[in-house]
Amino acid sequence: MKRRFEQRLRFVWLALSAITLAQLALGSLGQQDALTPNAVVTSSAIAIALIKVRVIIREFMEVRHAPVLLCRLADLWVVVTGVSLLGSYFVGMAHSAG
Amino acid sequence: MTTVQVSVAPRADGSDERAASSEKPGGVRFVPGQPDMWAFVLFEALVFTSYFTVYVIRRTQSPGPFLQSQTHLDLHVGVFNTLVLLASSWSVARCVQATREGSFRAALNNAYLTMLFGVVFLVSKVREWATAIAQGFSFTTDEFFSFYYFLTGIHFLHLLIGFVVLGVAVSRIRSAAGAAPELVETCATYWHTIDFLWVLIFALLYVMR
Amino acid sequence: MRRVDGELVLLWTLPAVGLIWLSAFLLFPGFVQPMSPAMSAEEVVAFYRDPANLPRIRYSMIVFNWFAVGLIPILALIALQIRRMGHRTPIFSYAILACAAGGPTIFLMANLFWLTAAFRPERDPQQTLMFNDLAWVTFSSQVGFLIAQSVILALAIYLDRRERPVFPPWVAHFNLVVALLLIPAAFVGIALEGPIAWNGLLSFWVRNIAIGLWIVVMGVVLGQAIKRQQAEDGAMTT
Amino acid sequence: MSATTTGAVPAMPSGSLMRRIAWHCRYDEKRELWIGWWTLVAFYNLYGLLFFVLARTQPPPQPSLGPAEIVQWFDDRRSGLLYGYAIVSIVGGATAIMTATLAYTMRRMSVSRAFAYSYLLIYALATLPGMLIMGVACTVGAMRPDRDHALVSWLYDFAFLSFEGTMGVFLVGSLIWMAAVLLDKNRVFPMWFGYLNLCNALTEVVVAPAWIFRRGVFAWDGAIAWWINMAVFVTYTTVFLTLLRGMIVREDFGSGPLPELASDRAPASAGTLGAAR
Repeated sequence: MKRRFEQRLRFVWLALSAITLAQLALGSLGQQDALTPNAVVTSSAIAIALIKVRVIIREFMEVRHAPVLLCRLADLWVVVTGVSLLGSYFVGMAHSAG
Repeated sequence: MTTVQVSVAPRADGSDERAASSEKPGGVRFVPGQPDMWAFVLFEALVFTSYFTVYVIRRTQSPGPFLQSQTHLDLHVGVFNTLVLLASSWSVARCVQATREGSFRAALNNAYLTMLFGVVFLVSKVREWATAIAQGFSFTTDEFFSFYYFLTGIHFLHLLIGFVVLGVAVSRIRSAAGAAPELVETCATYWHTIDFLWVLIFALLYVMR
Repeated sequence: MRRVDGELVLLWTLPAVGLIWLSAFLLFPGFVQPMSPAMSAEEVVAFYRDPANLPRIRYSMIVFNWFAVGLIPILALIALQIRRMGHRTPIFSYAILACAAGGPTIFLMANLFWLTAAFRPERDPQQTLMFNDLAWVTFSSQVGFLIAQSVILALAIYLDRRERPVFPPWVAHFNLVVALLLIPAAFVGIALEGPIAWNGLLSFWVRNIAIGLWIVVMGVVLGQAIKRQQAEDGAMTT
Repeated sequence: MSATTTGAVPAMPSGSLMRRIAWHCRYDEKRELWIGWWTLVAFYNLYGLLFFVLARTQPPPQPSLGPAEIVQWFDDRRSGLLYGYAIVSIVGGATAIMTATLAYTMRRMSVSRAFAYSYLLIYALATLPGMLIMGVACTVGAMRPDRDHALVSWLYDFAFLSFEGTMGVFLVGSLIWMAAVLLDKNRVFPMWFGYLNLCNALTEVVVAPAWIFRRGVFAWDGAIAWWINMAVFVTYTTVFLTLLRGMIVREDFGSGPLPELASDRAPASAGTLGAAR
């Protein structure tokens, strides 16, 4: 049992680090037009970050074993943050373009 | 220094069941650490959400200057910082696990390892700031850099508090062998919060466009 | 020497400090014939530049600077008397201590503005006028802590459950009256002339006489209370 | 505290509100605490009313105004400023009894008295930057419409910077309360309130850029330095007022752990509650 938990933690850590390295690629994507806003890069950056955050909360912080209320609250925060960031990005971009 | 006391309030889930659950993850549901710390985490996370939202809104109002300034940040440093903090989260999670199993040697080692990663992060952050300042980018240079120093700075402050928190965990592990791991879990919860907030800061400052 | 004897020593500083305050008050040319807020910038500057006034302004304010905090020991003694009252919590004595530093700090700020105005009388008249305004407004309008300490003391006396109260009830009534008399002074900003103006009947004369009276009366009743405490302590030890 | 001589306590009347209040004033063991609590509630409401409605200095105006606009700002709200801050200076001293009540909560904890004393002193001092300096500066700014524009704009800066920018007292005060709550074994306040104090302390750090920026989100009227901070502060204040009320209800004037709230809401006679312990 102990071993299984250890393995799981290690797997989570490796996965998170791998995603981070993928973000490095994402950030370097199309470096030549780094000066133009890019909705794809932005939304994937935010989405990947939120997925990582959720994994940290569920695995490292062990919310997956927590009472349902805490799971829901944590997920609610992730959703609120996602909606708020992506929402203000797209509304703001549409506003400044229009 | 005396250790901070563990909440003595009887808990609905019961610590006995939790001791059993450490052998069998996926069994009984329990709140890791004090529920009080979770209240803090959720509240503080909401405050950060509001900072992030203000940042994104300001960004979209003048995307050009923000992107221009963003090119002066080194993405590799950001990635490195993230990897270090993820590693620290991993080690603090193992520290909690070791405390539950009663292997205090391993718990202490993992706690010290976490501190080490924390120090690596601090040093790398200070170096990044020093480099930016040397290049002439200060808190007042432009709006992007104001946000950059503000977000990294307030996160840095949380990390400094994190060292106090880890110190509390270490003194608890050292002093009370066999005691309920609640306080160590509480401290770990705080530390993971620093980690996941950084993951968002990293995406917003270094990656988004 | 018993503890209470030391308290009596502190109490006897009051007449000395009071005398010093009175003489400094009379020495300051702006108090004897209180300066009018209706004075123009030029008149205010002339007041500070007048070779007959300038030394008196400076020396009186220096003396105030030395002794502005002289009331704090008295408030500390009042806090100790409140501690003796029949209350369930130390809230009222805490509150008096919280007030203790506030009043003198405000007076010190006013003092600072007066001394700054007098430091360079050749300053631009508008600037001297502003420092003079700041000094007078701080001095006159900031009565909050004085009101609070009277009201808190009155409440503490009313809620004293001892069979033989520490202070007689009339002290509480008196404190409430003093608090009422201080209220109009808070409004000095709204008029440059009349009773509310900072040289007016309500804001200057009533306010300052009320404060002076409070100091005298409280000094006397405090002395009596400490005497009674001495007797009670003596009765307990024998 | 000396022995009390209440004698027999008549039962609480169930009649009109005034009669019940009168009963509480005469016989309630906790009347000092209730006076403190009601002062807190009344003061915060009045404070909001004075600053937001009468003086209209909150939400704060822009720090980027020019001298002529600042003079205009004073012209627009002259009597509001003069009357508003006059009332502030009358009731300002009420903070003493509020702070004393909050300091008493620390006195009731199992921690050293040093916490209560530090809190008392810090918040006694906090009144000056918290509102009194601003009151003086705004009164002086408003009392002479013909004052030199440059000096009026100095008064404006002095008023708002002293109000928004003096953070240390609130920062350290919150941290002291936090430490007291976390170390307390008497369960006067829940642990999470200790952590909430840390949130409040951190927002005091976030205000600091108000000294540097004249426009944008970090200026004294900015989204981060003012609005988010205000939201946190209002939450914090509402929370501690609620918790303080619960603490007073639970208070038994002992020195051990504070009893939990009785689940059946029987109106325990205050007189017997103290005697039973």
